[in-house]
Formats: sequence, C-alpha cells, structure tokens
Amino acid sequence: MQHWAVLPILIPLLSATLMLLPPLARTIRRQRITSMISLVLMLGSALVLFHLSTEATQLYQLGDWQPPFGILLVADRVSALLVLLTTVLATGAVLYSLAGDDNQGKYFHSLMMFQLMGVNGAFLTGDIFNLFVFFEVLLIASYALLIHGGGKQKTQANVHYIVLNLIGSAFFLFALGMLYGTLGTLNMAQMSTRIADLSPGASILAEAGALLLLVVFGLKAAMMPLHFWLPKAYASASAPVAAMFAIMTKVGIYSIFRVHTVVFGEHAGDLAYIAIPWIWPLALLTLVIGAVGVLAAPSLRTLVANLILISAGTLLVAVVLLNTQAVIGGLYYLVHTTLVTGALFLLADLIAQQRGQATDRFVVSRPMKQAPLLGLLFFIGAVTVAGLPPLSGFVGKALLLQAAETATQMGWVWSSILLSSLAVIIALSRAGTNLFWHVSGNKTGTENARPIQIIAIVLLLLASPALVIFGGPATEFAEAAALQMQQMYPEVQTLIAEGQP
Amino acid sequence: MSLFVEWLVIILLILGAFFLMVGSIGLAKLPDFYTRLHAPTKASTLGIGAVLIASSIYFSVNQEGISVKELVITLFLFITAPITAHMMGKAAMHKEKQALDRTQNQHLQEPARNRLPPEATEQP
Amino acid sequence: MKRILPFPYLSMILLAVWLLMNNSISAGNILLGLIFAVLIPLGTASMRKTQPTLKKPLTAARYLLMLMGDIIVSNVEVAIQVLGPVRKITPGFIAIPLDITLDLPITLLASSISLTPGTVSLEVSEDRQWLYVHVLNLTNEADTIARIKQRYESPLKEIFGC
Amino acid sequence: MEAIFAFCVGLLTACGLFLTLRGRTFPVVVGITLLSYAVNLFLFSSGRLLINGATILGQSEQYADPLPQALVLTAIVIGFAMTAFVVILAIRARSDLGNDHVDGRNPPGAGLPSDRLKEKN
Amino acid sequence: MLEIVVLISCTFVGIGLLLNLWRLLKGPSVLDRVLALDTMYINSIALIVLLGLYFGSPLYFEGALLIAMLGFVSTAALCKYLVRGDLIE
Amino acid sequence: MSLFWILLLPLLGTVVPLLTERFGRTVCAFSTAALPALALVLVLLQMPAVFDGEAVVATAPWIPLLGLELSVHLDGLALLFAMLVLGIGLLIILYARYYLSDKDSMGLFYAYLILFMTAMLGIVVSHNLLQMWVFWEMTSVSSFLLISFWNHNTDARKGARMAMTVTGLGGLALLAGVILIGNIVGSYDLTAVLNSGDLLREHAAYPVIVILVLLGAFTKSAQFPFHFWLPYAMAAPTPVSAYLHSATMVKAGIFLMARFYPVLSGTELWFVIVSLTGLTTLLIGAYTALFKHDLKGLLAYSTVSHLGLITLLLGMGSDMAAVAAVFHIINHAIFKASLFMAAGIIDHETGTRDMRRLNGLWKYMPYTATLAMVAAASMAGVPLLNGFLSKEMFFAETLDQSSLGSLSWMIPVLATVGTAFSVAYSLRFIHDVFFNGEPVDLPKTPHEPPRYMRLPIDILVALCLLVGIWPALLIGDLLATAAGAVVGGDLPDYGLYIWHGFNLPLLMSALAMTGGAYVYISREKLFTFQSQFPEANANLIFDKSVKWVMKHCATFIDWFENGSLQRYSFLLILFALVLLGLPLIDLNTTAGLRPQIPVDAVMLSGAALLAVSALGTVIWHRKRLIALLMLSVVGLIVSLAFALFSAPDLALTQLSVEVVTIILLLLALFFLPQNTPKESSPRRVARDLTIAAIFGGIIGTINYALITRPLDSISEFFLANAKTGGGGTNVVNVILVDFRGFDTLGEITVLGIAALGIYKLIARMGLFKPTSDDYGRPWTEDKHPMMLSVISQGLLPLALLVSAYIFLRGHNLPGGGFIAGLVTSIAIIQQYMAHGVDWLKDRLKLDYQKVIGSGLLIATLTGVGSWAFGYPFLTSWYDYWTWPVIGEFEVASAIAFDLGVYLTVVGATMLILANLGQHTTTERARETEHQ
Ligand code: NA
Ligand code: NA
Repeated sequence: MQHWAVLPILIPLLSATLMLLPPLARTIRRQRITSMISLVLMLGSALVLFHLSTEATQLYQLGDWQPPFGILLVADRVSALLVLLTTVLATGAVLYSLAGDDNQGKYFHSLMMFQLMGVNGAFLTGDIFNLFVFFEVLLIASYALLIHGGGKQKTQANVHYIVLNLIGSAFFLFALGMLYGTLGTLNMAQMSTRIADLSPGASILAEAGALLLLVVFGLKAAMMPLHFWLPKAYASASAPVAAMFAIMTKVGIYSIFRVHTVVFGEHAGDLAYIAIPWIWPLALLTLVIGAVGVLAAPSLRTLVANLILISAGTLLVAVVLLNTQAVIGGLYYLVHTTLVTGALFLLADLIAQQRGQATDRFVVSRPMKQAPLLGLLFFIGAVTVAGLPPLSGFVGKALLLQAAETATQMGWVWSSILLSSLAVIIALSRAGTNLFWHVSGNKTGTENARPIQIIAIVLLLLASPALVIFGGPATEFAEAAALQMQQMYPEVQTLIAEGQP
Repeated sequence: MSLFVEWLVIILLILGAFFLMVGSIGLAKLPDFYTRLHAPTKASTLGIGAVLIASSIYFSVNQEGISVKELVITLFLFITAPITAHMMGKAAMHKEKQALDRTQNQHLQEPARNRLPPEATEQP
Repeated sequence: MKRILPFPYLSMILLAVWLLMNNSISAGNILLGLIFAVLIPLGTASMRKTQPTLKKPLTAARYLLMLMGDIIVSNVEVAIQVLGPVRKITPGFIAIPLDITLDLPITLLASSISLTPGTVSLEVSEDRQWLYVHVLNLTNEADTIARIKQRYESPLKEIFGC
Repeated sequence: MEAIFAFCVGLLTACGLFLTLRGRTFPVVVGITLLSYAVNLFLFSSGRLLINGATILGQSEQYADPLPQALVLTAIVIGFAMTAFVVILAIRARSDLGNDHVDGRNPPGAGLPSDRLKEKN
Repeated sequence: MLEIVVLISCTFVGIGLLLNLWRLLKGPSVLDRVLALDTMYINSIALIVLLGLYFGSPLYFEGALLIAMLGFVSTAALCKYLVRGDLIE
Repeated sequence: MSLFWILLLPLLGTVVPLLTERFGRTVCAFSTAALPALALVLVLLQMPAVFDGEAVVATAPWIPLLGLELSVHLDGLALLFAMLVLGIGLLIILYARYYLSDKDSMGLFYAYLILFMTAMLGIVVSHNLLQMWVFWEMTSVSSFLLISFWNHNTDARKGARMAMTVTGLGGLALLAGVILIGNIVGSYDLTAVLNSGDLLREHAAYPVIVILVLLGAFTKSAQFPFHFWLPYAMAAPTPVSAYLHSATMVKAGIFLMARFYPVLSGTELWFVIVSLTGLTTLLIGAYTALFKHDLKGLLAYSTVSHLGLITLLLGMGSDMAAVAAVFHIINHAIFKASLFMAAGIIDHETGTRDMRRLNGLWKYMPYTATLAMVAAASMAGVPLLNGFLSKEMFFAETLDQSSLGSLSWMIPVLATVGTAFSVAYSLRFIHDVFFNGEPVDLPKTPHEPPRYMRLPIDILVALCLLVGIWPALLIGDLLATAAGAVVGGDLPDYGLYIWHGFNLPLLMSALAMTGGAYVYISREKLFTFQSQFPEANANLIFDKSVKWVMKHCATFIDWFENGSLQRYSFLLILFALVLLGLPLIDLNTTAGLRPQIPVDAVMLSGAALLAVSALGTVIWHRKRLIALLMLSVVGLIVSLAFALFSAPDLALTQLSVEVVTIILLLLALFFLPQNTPKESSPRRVARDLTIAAIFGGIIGTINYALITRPLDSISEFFLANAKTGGGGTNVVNVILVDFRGFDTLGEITVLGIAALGIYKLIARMGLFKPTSDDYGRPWTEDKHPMMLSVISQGLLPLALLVSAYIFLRGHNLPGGGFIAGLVTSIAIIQQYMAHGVDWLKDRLKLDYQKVIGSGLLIATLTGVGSWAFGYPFLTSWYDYWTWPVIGEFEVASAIAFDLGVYLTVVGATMLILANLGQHTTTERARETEHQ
C-alpha cells in the first residue's frame, strides 16, 4: 500500500496540528524547526510522487472505498508537478519568514502549513465536493494569513477579499447542487462520462452548474471582471504570505482546466467546452487589465500584484487555445511565473525595508544599503518576468505564441500577450531605474538583509535559469503531462468500471 | 393500542395544542409587555407538557420499552421558563417599558429596576 | 466517598436523566450513566457555588406535586383571562418581603411564582430582602403576598432548613 | 410542496444577495448568512425532497438521499467558520478604520453610524 | 383518528406560530419581539414532537430537546444584551 | 564544435573583468581582451572555409518542442560582422582602459561591454532564428546596462529607458515575425528559411512578416520614425557610443535586413518601405547633424543618416546595391568608431563637447586632429578614403533603380542633397573644432592623450586609408562572400577601383562636395533659420508621453478598481447572473415528471413564516438587532424544514449552529453601530433589488426544475453499505465519518483555522465601547443576575450529559460529534454569560488552542492508524463485543474520529467566543482604568 499521494496533504496537516500543541507550541524556534522539517519531508514526498506519477498516475482511495463512492486522490503528472511547485514556493516563503516575519503575529507556521494542505489538496483531489472543501481550507488559511502582521491596509483588503470569496463559495455550492442534482455523482471522472447521457432538460441544468463553476474558479483565478480583490490583497499582505499567494490564482486556473476542458471536454456531448467561448474574451481582458495595472502601479508591490493578473490572463489563454502546445506552454509558464512572482514579492519587501520612508513607492529615496545585491536580484527577476531572454520567461511566451493556430487567434493572442509584455518591460525598466538609481542622501539606518532572506529569494529565482538550461526535458515533461491531462482520467475510469457489478 | 390510551393521547394532544395556541393568542392580544410576559411562560409550559406526555405515552405503547425521554424536555422547560421571564422582566424594567395605565403600584418599577427595597423611593 | 461523589443529588439526577433519555435500564446504560454521573460532577465541581442541600426530600416531593397542581389551575385561569375581554384585567406590581435569603431557595421561589397563578417574578432586590412580582390580575395585594409566602416560601424554607 | 420550497430558496437567495450588496459590514454578514441558508436548502434538495424518510437504517420504509445531507452538514460547518471569521473581522475593521463601512471610509453625506432608534412604546 | 388529531394540533400550533410572527413584526419594542421569538421556540418544540407522532418515529425527539436547551440560551443572551450590551464580561 | 567557442569564450569573458578588476586597470583590460581575442582568432581560422563556400555550422539540441536549438554558423555575412564586432570590440576595450576614470567601476563596465559583445556576436552567428532573437533581445538588455552606466545622471537613465522601450517594442515585433516565419517554413533553421523565399513571398502572411521584421530592424538601427532614441543613447560613456554606433546595436538592424534580404526582399512592398524609410532617415539625419553643437550629437545624427543610406541601398533591390550596402557597412563601422573615439579624446582632454567652445584644437593636439580629420574626410566621402568608394557605388545605384517608378529620379537628387549635408557636418567637425579661432574657457587645457589611447584610432584611420587605396586587395574577398550571403546567389561582377573614370556618380560627388562646402560656409544663415524652430528634445517628449500613458492608466485603474466592494460584488453577481440565466432560456419545461409532495396547512404556514421573516430581515436591516431576531426565526424554520424533509441530523446541526451564530452576532453587535445609516441612493437600492430578485428567481427556477426531475445517484451504495461497511445505521453520520471522512477532516480543519485566524484578529484589537445602550440609557449595574447564574450552574451538568448522549448515539441515530461539540460549547458560553470571565478564569482552566490541536490530531491519527493494517488513510474499523452483564456493544474507529471532531468544535467555538469575551472584558477594564 503506497501512501505517497496523501502525504502532501497529511504532512502539513500533522505539523500544523503539532505546532498547536505543547511542546512545539511553546517557542517560535521550535515551530520554525518543525516547519522546516515538514517542508523537507514534503519536498521529499513531492519528489517521489512526481517521479511515480511519470510512471503511472497515482490513485489513492481514501477510506479504502471504491470510487465513485469514496473520495479519490488523483496524482497524475500535472497535479504532482503542481504539488512540487507549491512546496518549493512555500519553502522559499517560509525560509524568508524565518528572518522575523513569522514572529509578527501568532500561528504563522501553522497557518502556512494549513495553506499548503489546502492548495495541495485542491491539486490532488478527484472529487468535486472535496475540491470545495480544500478550496475553503486554503481560503480560510489565506484570510488568516492576510492579516498576519496587522495594519489597516491588511484589514481593509481582507474585508473585500473575504466577502467576495464568501459569495463565491455560496455560488460553488449552488453549482455543486446543480451538478449532483443532475449527474448524481461527485467523482469528476464519472461526471465526465455521465454528462453526455443527460436528458435535454437536465443537461441544461448541468450547463448552468458548469457555468456557475466558471464564476467560482474565475474569482479564484482573478479572471476579469472578478479580479478586483487581488491587487490590494496581494500588495498589502506581508511578504512571505504574498509570495505564497502567488500559487493561489493558479488553483483557480487549474480547476478551470480540469472542469471546463476535461470534465466538460470533448466527451461532454452538447455541453462540450461550453465555458470556452466565455473565457476567451475574459482571458484577453484580464491580460489587458493586468498590463494597464502594471503601468499604473505606484509601488513595486502593486506592480507585482498586477503581474499576477497578467500571468492569470496568460494562463487562461493557454486554457482556451485547447491544444497540446498551449497546455505545454501553459504548464511551463505556470511554473516559471509562480516562482518568479513569489521571489519578486519577497524582494519588494527587502527593497521597501532598505528605502526607509519611501518604502517601495516609485519616488526618490535614500540609496539602499545593499543596492548592488538587490539590484542584481531585481534585474534577474525583471528580465525573467518580462519574458526577456535568456531567462525562462521567453520560452513559455514563445510556446504560447506558437500555440495560436488560426489567424484570428494569432491576432488576438499575439497582440495582447506581446503588448502586455511591452507594458511590463516599460514598467519594470521604470521601476528599476527609479528604485535603485533615482536616489538622494546617503545610506543610513537599516541593517543588511538577513542571509536567509537572500537565500530564499535566490532559491526561487534559480528556477528561472534552470528552466532555460533544462528547457528540453522540462518541455518534454510538460508535453507528456499535457497529453495525459487531456484524456478523461483513463485510470480512474477503469477503476470505476471494476467497481460496477 | 387500547382505545383508552388512544383517547388519553388525543385529549392530551388537543389540550396541549390548545394551551399553546392560547399562549400565543395572549402574546398577540394582551395590552402591555408585562401582561404579555405571562402568556407564554405559563400557557406554554402546560401546553408543551401535555403534548410531551402524550408523545411519551404514545411511544411507550407503540414501541418496545417505555419512552420517558420527553420528561427531560419538560424538566428543562420548567427550569428555564421562569428564568427567561425574569430576564425579560429585568430587561423590560431597564428599558422603562410603560406599564398599562391601570397597572397598580407602578412606583415599584423604579426600586425594582435598581434592585433596591421599595422604601428606598418614596410613594408618589 | 465525598471525593468521588461531591454532589450526590446531582449525580442521582444525572443518572436518572441519562436513563430517561436512553429509554432503557440495560446494564450497559446504567454503567455508562454511572460513569457520567461521576465524571461530570467531578469535571464541573470547580464551577459550582456551594448551595444549601435538601434537608427534607419528602417535603420537596410534596411541594413539587402541589406546584404541578397550581400550574394546571393557573393555566386555566390565564387561559380564561386571555380569551376573555382584556379590559377586565387589572395588572399590578407587588413587592414581596423575603424571609429566605439564600440564592437557591430564592430562585426556586421566584420560579414557582412565575410558573403559577398569574404572577411573574421580575427582580430580586440586591439585599435579597424583596422579590418584585408582576401580577396579571391584582385584586387584593395583601392577600396575594400572604398567599405566596405561606404557600411557597414557607415550604421552601423547610426544605432547605433555613 | 416542491414549488413552495423552490420559492423559499429563491426568496432567501434574493434577500441574502440584496443584503450582501449593502455598504456596511453587519448587513453584509446578515446577508451572507441568509444566502448560506438558501445554499444549504438548495444543495440539500439536490437529493430531492422526501417526507418521513430519515436515513436511519430500519427506521423508515423509504430513505431520502443521504449524500446531499452529509454535504450540507459539511457546508453548514464551513459556513459557520467563515461567518465567525467575517464577523470578528468586522469588529476589527471598525476598530482599525474607525467606521463599519465595507470600504473602510464613510461615504460623503452618510448619517452617523449610530443614530438612535426612535423607540415606540 | 390519531393522525387527524395530530394534524389538528399541528394546525393549532401553526396558528400559534403565525400569531408569534405577527407579534414579531408588530413589536412594538425589541423586547416584544424577543418574547415572540422565545414563544416561537416553544411552539416549534411542540411542532417537532407532533411531527414525531405523525410519522410515528422517535427520531425527532432530540430536535425538541435541543430547542428547549438552546432556545433558553439565546433568549437569555438577547436579554443580557439588552441590559448589559456585553454578553461575556 | 569549435564554432560554439566563438560564443562561449566571450560569454565566459564577461566574468573575467569582475575577477581581475582588483589587479589594476591594465591587467583588467588585457585579461578582459584575452578571450574575445581568442574568439576572433577562431573566427579568422574559419575564414578560408567560409571563402571556399563551405557550410560552417555547428548545432546542438536545446528546446526541440519550441524549435529552439543551439546552432552557430559562419557564412560571409556572419564572418564579416563577427570580425567587426570582435575587432572593433577589442579596440574599444583598449580605448576604454584609458577613457574610464577611477570613479567608474572598470570591472562592471567591461563585464557589461563583453556581455553586449557576446549578444551581438550571437545575433550574427546564429543559425536558428529563435536563437538569433534570443541574442537580439540580449543586446537590448545589455545595452540598457551600458547606456545607463552613469546612472547617477538623469539623461543616462532616461536614455537607457527610451532605448529599452523602443528596441523592446522592435524585439517583440521581431519575435512575432520570426514565429510567423517558423509556422510557415516549419522550422527556424536558417538554411531551411533561406531556401523558402518563394514560399514566404507568396504566403498570405508575407506583408505581416515584412512589417514585423522591419519593425524590429528599424527600431534597432534607428530608422525614421524610430531614430530619436539613438542620439540620447550617447549619454553612455564614449567607448560605448563608439561601439554602439559603429559595429554593433544599430548595425544589428541592418544585419537583420541583410539576413532576410534573400527571402523577404524582391517585392514592391519591401522596396517601397525600405527605400523610402532609408531615404527619409538619410536626409533627416544629415540635416539635423549639422546643427548639433554637441560633438557626439553631430556624430550620432551622422550615424542615423549613414544607416539610412545603407537601408536605402538594401531597399533598392539590385544585387549591386546590396554589395554597396555591405561595403558601406564596413566603411562606416571603421570611420565612425574612430570618430567617436576621437570625440571621446577631445571630451576627455578639454572637458567639453560643445563645439561653440571648442576651437583651434589643432595646435594643442595636432596628431589627434590629423586622425580625426582623415576619419571625418572619409565620412564626407573624400577620394582616396574608403568612404568615397562606397559612396560612389551608392550614387551609381541611385541612378539605376526604379523603386519609386516614375518618381525614381528623386532618389539620386535627394541622395546628393543628403551627401552634401554630410559633407557640411564633416566640415564643421573638422573646422569648427580644430581651427576657427581660439577655444572658449575650456575646463582644462588640452594636450595629446596617452599614446595607447590613440592606438585604436591609428589603426582604424590606417584602415580608412588602406581600404580607400587598395580596396580589392584588402577586403575584396570578404566583401564578396558577405555580399554573396546577402544576395543569396551569384554576384554581379563589379570592380573595386578608386577611379571609375568621369561619370555621373563622380559628378554627383563633386556637386555634393561643393554644395556641402557652400552649406557650411553659409551656415550662419542656416543656423538662424533653424533657430526659429524650437529644438525638440525627444527624450523629454518620450518621457512625457510615457508619463501620459501611465497617468491615464492610473486614472483608469482608479476609476475601474475604485475600491468599492459594492461595485465588485455587484459585478460578481451580475456575471454569475448572466452565465446562469442564458442557458435557462433553452429550458422549455420547468417542471419535471417526478411525483410531488402534497401541500398542507402547516407546511404553508411554515413557508409563510420563512418568507415573511426573510423579508423582515431585509426590511429591518437598518435596525440591526431586529434584523438579527428575524434572522434567527429564519434559521429556526430552516431547521424545522430539515426535520420535515427527513434530515434530523441537519435539523440538529442547524439549530445548534443557529444559536452559536446569534450569540456571536450579539457579541459583535455590541462593538458595532446599532443601526445602519440610510446612505444607498434610491437608484442603487432599485438596482440591487432588481439584480437580487432576478438572481433569486433564477435560483428558484433551477431548484424547482431540479427537484421535480428524477435523479439516478450513487447513494444506493451508501444505504447498502453503511451498516455492513461502516458499522452504523445513521447513514449520514457514516458518510461523514467514513465514506467521506476526508471531507469532514477538511471541514474541522477549516473550523480550527478559523479559530486561529480569529485569535489573530482579536489580538491587540482596540474597541469601540458603547457606555450606554442604544437609547442612551446607562447599562444596569447587575452584571450577572443571581437567578440566571444559579440556574446556569444547574444546567451545565445536564447540558454536558446531553452532549455525551448525542455524541454516543451519533453513529447509529441522529447526533454525532459536531452537534455534541456545539452543545457543550453553548453550555460553557452560558456559564460565561451567567458568571462572567473573572469568575470562570480560575475555575475553568481549558487551553482551547490545545483542545483544537488535540482534536485535529486525534482525527488525523485515527486516519493514519489504518496504515498499520495496510489500508489507505481513514479506512474505518469496527467490531461488536459482548461482555457479561453489559451485553453486546460496538467499538468503531469512527468514534475516535468523531471524538476528534467533537474536541475541535469545542476548542474552536470556545476560542472564538470566550476569547472575544475575555479580550473585550480586559480591554474595557483597562480603558476604565485609564479614565
Ligand atoms: Na567651435
Ligand atoms: Na466581554
């Protein structure tokens, strides 16, 4: 009996729980150690799972109940990859927090672990209601993390973030009601096989459910016009939290992919790809809004927050193109963008600390204590995120551009992606020159960044050159993953079939 | 079940339901808050009591073994109802609810609100 | 013994309630009931103010029966008053001087009053000397007070021996 | 009965959404609570309505669909957790921002947050 | 026979509930509404018990029990709120 | 294989200066030069092979799926440019050694420079278009670093940003163009692409490709209208300018056009665009150059103009023109590099570049002056110098072309005019700087620079002369192979002689010379004429326009994301409404065929209660307490509905959650305003009512349509297996703790997290404490009414007993850990209300955080336990035991799991409520102390 698939959920849950109990609860030091240990364990298990998934999709029947009756975890290439990605990102964030952010309020490490549990669960589960549960886990954890460190902005941003998401959760349940009420099952694989056989009336109800799910996932993915919560929330969150949040929009996009291109994919008869026509324009608009936001950003954090919007738009484009090349590009881009934006949030924090009153706003300030080091890191991050060679950004971008097939697709996709890149280039060159070179006075006050913080940022940024140097294997894996993901859970189908008398 | 028992149940039910309704009527009908306070606290207790006893009898007869759990509910209600009334009366006096004009000894509200002896405030 | 059963009456009540709720007196249930009857009082012991204990259980039982009767009667009365013309009702406040001074008896008295003929206890004076009551239909103030005192207060006094 | 049930669900939804669109935290919380009632009833009814069919084996002739009931139970608990959080956040927001507007700023021309009730008696 | 009686009783209680609702809406004061709510708790206990009788199933007893317990708590809480504002102090 | 080293060596070279900087400037310079020099040697070693027309290519796989492979080659064109890039690069390194001051970090400068060199080299030797684009963008990035090297001054920063933006735009266009080509050709391999010229030219996307590629080329090589960034790039240190303007950067654009010449040229479109752009640029550059008082400014615009000339040549479409273009590329690189270095020396020695102050430097630095004058002469196209030859060829070509059809005659004329101006500004460069009277208060008194600083110029000027005199001998083969690569076929036979006899081109040269001389002599008039026009500072304009864009983006964002939650929620709901509503239009019959439940009076009154109280909640939502009461009625009815529709567990749960919620809201309400002000405009209220009503209607419709249709669900399984598989008769509970125990685990986790989060919220929270109630009355003194506390302590044990009862029966009958937990918590809360925080503090010593922790731990470990028996997480186990007296009873792992649930619920609820209560109490206590 192999338990690898459930470990990415259990390890954080257990460590988070243990950190609430003596003896670990007593000192922050013990919690830090626990946190690091569990991260190491998770990295290990995530790697094993990743390796196993390349051989065969790992299925895990919780409670030993036959699907579709029990909850099933499905660790195929994509989910394994995303779990690994999440863990790496979390490692960076937590490492950074060790410099002191984790001590700005209570329960940081526990909450971080709970957040991890939620995200991993959402990536791994093959059951739509269980997906809801894990959404809620990661949401409530994010609510709690968002106010970590305190301050008016955080409170304010949190109010908007929570209320919108509460409405979203309500919609989620409505949608689940519609889907269960018509399909009579919660197992996504089985749902996908039942859709085509629905009676006309029922299939309309199922369609309504599916489209309502798009709203829910779109909200998580910050798809325009559901993105409003994001900029403030991400810009005001404390650095490690914001870095961790870089993965959250991806959960929404992943769900859109699973539900709207696989479950309601080509096998879905009349309901095949119903959501795609809606996502098309919104994906592009998201890109545009992100670009505009990037140009409008008055501070580095806001800028990076809007970069998240751009990445969301780009990934949505990857979803709607509906071809393997697009998925390959999407997966590659997802890994790249998650890690680099995470790093940039951390970096923005260091920059803000060393610029005194000016913090991370694009105004003249005293020079930074460690301008050369931070400058180098910022330069790498900027080049990566702007999609400039030789760092990872350009590969994903080029893959996506290649994925556009018809002339219309090219027209829309290329113009929006390339123009948004231009906006990013302009904004970042401006940001960089303003932050690092538009200075007056002399370096005073702040002490150097703690080595652990630099290590954390470097860890995340290293992904960028790695992704380019090993671009060949990386894209080949992405291809395998894409092909596997586009199929309709074959292994699960067989497992279900075995269960039927 | 025997006719007698059935009639017993029926009577108890009608009785209980009736008293419950009376309680609600009182709540709706009586002129001021203090008088309204009487209706539920009493009428209800008996009404509920009767209904519960009816159900207790019914289930004791119709299912193996006796059913007396209903008594627990009755117990709860008899313990709590007066306290509820007390709390509401307290609140009412605190809010200086105007009692019905023809209410006697209205001057007692003042000391009662401040939990003082009646002498504390002179008669009007 | 005192250490296992700090409040024997409470334990008895709990056991009784347990058996009532489960509708059974099987050995297993009795055992479980006993366990809870012991554990819960122990667990909540710290949260109990010391109250006077029953001195006269039999009187208590009699008192309860009497109360039941009064409740039934009072319900009928109230029902008539409610369904009848409201104009006839002449409500009023009364202040009942108290002889009993301990919390539990006073509470029981107030409860009895609230449950019985057209009376609701509203408030107890801070010095535990006066009980303020609202009467639904106050005809004779002195009578009412006297009746309450002898019908409810004195037996309670007896029961708790105070 | 189904029609009445559906009507109630719709009404609850409408009331809930209207309140969630208000400008102050408390009404929004109330609205979300109403909305969650609607959601729970809706999800519950996705197993269809049945009378006297409690899913206690051996206690009824025919059984309701137990799965949605379990789902709603989970939903209720989660809803409770969320409500609790947002309620406390509302308090926190008022103490941090000085008012209880969802945007943290009193709109121009807004009445005092605590203007007194005219109590009828 | 019994069924009809139960239905009749239910109707009585139903009327009672509607009367409570009327008081709840009319007020005039908050306290009247609290009182109305409290009475509603009582009536719904009865309703649940009657339901149990109607279905001849004891599964609903705990519902009644809970209302009896919790109804008290919430009414007490409301009153405490009215007189002290802060429930827990 | 060695080909890769041509790129690898300089790439490695970027780190060398950073390492050797501390060993002194000379060491640093020479060590830096070493690797590029080696690369140059490698290039030269390939020369014979290239001349013999062998395909000199090396490839290695990189990202196959992208069509990107490491692929380096050397053909004529690549060879030529590689030599220019490396050769001139080396001279620049030497020059910079003396140019840079001690303040400048030499290591960093060289590192940037070599990085840039590598990028440029990468462009020219790439055999894969994507790879070429990669290097193309790298030149933009590295040039950004070079231009902004003196980042303390604003012009450097702005100039760098402008260059970055313009070339960045071009780069993106180029990427699109390249991918388009790749899509059509099916490969990014250069050979493949160069062999599919016809395919491309005939393809529908050809115009798009041409425009995209040319956009890339023009932005890079500063062609009109993108010429404005180049002059401001001279904010860079002069060595950089010398490099950028001669062999690299701007030449990259030219290179691109030359590279694609065989496949993209040869069409009307190409000729018109390219030639006209070139011509315009040529004229504008030449004209503007004359009026620049800044030495480098003059040179910068002259670069613009000469690039225009080359572009024009590439646009003429005759093979000969291509040859001329390549020839001029070489010549321009040589003289422009030397001129910039000379200008740098002058700047370095005099401390200014303003020609109005620079006069008569001849007597201070005759040697440098001579060199500068020769180079300038070459720029002007004076015979015996290389510039002359290519210019003659250029004139010849302008005469036999027909790009503009009947208007083609204009080209030679305008070409002559342009050249005249270049003669004029060359003259100015010579006369105005080295003669023309005495210098005007120079910061320092100039003298000859250090010998080795001049060496690069010596070499280049020598080349000007030698190439000018023995062109064929020196660069014949190189030019031939390079041009061959551009033309992509056999070359026309042409002669590289100094003397072509008296012909029209010669006449044009003569005209240009005399015209130029005349223009320069009468420059005063021209200057006064020109001075009427305000000088447009492209830098400012560009900066303004970028600022304008940003400002408007900002205003848009402020308007769009105006921070109003009401708008956001509205949009969210509206969006959902649309997506839900549209499908329903196709729903013909709402009601399904499922038999429906008959309605009776009680149900009706229940529904009425629900509806009215729901509406009441809305109507009274401003009077918050009343709204709360209405809300609790709704909750009560909902739980009754659950009971009616066969869901006792739900009824119980709903009830207990209900009460806890009310208590919570009451706790909250005390610290919030009691009433909501009337502030929504009627329009907004109407809007919200409408959308809410419509949404509600849709949900209702869907719900009705749903529950009136038959359902075939998986639930039979649960009914069938609850007892046998889960060991319980309460199927819902078995689902919760067994079939879907994982959900429940997540659910209690949520509860736990919420409690932790709330703890964070409450910590250090200031409070608004109303001193009087809502009607202005002071609170009563009686904190803990006696009777309430007496009864409460009696109730506690009972409540605990009840919760134990509910807990234990849960698996088989309605109940379970969650409800039991809530009952317990409510009982404890009741104690808090009755006795107060202080009284309970030392009586009830429960650390709720630990309770939560242990609850979650128990639940999780119960699940993990099944591993021991080789089953997956959360696999349940149960068995029936029989003891004497006790009789048979069941033991199930589900109970342990449910215990976890119970503890978590108690812990969470108490952490939330009690903690808030305690906090507020202590807060108030402190506040009152302060008062
Ligand atoms: Na001069
Ligand atoms: Na308090």
